[in-house]
Amino acid sequence: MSSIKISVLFFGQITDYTLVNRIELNDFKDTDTVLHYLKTMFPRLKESPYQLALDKEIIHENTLLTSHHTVALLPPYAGG
Amino acid sequence: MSSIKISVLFFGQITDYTLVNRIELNDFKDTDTVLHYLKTMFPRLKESPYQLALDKEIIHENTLLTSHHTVALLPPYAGG
Amino acid sequence: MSSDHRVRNIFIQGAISSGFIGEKIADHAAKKNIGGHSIFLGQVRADLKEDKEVTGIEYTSYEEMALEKMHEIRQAIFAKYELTCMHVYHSLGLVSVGEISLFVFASSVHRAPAIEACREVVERIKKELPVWGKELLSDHSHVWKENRN
Amino acid sequence: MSSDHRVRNIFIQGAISSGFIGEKIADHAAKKNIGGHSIFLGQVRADLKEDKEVTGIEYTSYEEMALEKMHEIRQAIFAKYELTCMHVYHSLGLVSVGEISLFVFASSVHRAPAIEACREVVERIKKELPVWGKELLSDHSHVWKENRN
Repeated sequence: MSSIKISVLFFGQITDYTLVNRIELNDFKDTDTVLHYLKTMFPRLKESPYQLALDKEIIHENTLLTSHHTVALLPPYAGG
Repeated sequence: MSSIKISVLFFGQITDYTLVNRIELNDFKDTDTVLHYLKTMFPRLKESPYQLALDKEIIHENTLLTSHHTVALLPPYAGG
Repeated sequence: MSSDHRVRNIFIQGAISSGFIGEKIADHAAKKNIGGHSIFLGQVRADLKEDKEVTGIEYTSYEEMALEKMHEIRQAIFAKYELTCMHVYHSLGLVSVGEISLFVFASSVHRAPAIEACREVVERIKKELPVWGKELLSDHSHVWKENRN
Repeated sequence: MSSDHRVRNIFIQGAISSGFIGEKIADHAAKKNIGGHSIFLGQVRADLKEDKEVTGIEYTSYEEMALEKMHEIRQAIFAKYELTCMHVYHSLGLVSVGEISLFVFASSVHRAPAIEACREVVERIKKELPVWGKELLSDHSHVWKENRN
């Protein structure tokens, strides 16, 4: 079985503690597994409000990942 | 009894047939008398929509005149 | 300052230039409590009237009455909306097609008052100011502008 | 032309200058069927946050997603309102207090569609575009901007 390679993007206040805008991850089968890992790595994520986007579309449920997927953690928007 | 001298101002489409913007009148006691005279002088006034202002205030009823009053005939506004 | 009791002139001879509008916007950079500006611009259209094209509008007004009325509108708007400032300019004389004849500019801390006040002022100006527009046609005849609601 | 299917860039590095806004207004003089323009400008305020004054906002975005979303908003607005054209510009990077970070510009034959579309686009931009603002404070700390409804 070939490895699943995805990118994770961080924005806004989340970058205050991730300190990076982007990480690459291997072999995570779905978004819940990614989130579980991220919360271990960045405990402050547990108290942060955010939405999840998969390839620029907001998702509300656990979703299976394939290679080249991009997962983004989007804190509340503040444009304008 | 001293003479009552008033000014009458014309605006917009009304000036198409009055050809002047302003006339001075003597010895008209009230606005109805002025209008009656103007309609004789400018028959097209009878078919024109307008409001009457006395010293810059719109009036809806016959009003007594005193010297230095300014009567204005205001066709529908078209600013902007 | 902006909501004072002075009757201000709003009339500008001829068209309102985009440079003038840009300058008025720049003037507000020093007002550091403003969060939103709402601007309305009225532009002269090349409408067809009696099969002839409008080439420009010649604006006239009963100026004294218009300025008093505008002052009254201004006082009412400042009483109703929490504005930082508001500016109104209207052309007199000839404004050609494509040029701007009305410029309403409202500013507030948060966006809603500026947006609502700007819109209300535009509606009131069109309904309540004694201003007339002679639409000049391509064959040198004219018709008189009528405002839609 | 204006309602085409191309995804357009809306992002400008740094503040949106009043000169740029004036030029965009001037560009519309050639569109002789336009009767009204409605413009909204968002300006950076010197708010107090944790007793310190905001000196500027550093904007970031998930640009690709924001441009797709903006395209979707644009299509919806053109379907809903009879507009002649619409232009949107949003800053990225640093915008200092008193400078402009958002410029929405809608035009139509009669005034109502431009005014309503402009307002709706501003609301949708603030709610739906993935854009963030880091409010830089006078002591070099920062807080993150939160939009009011």
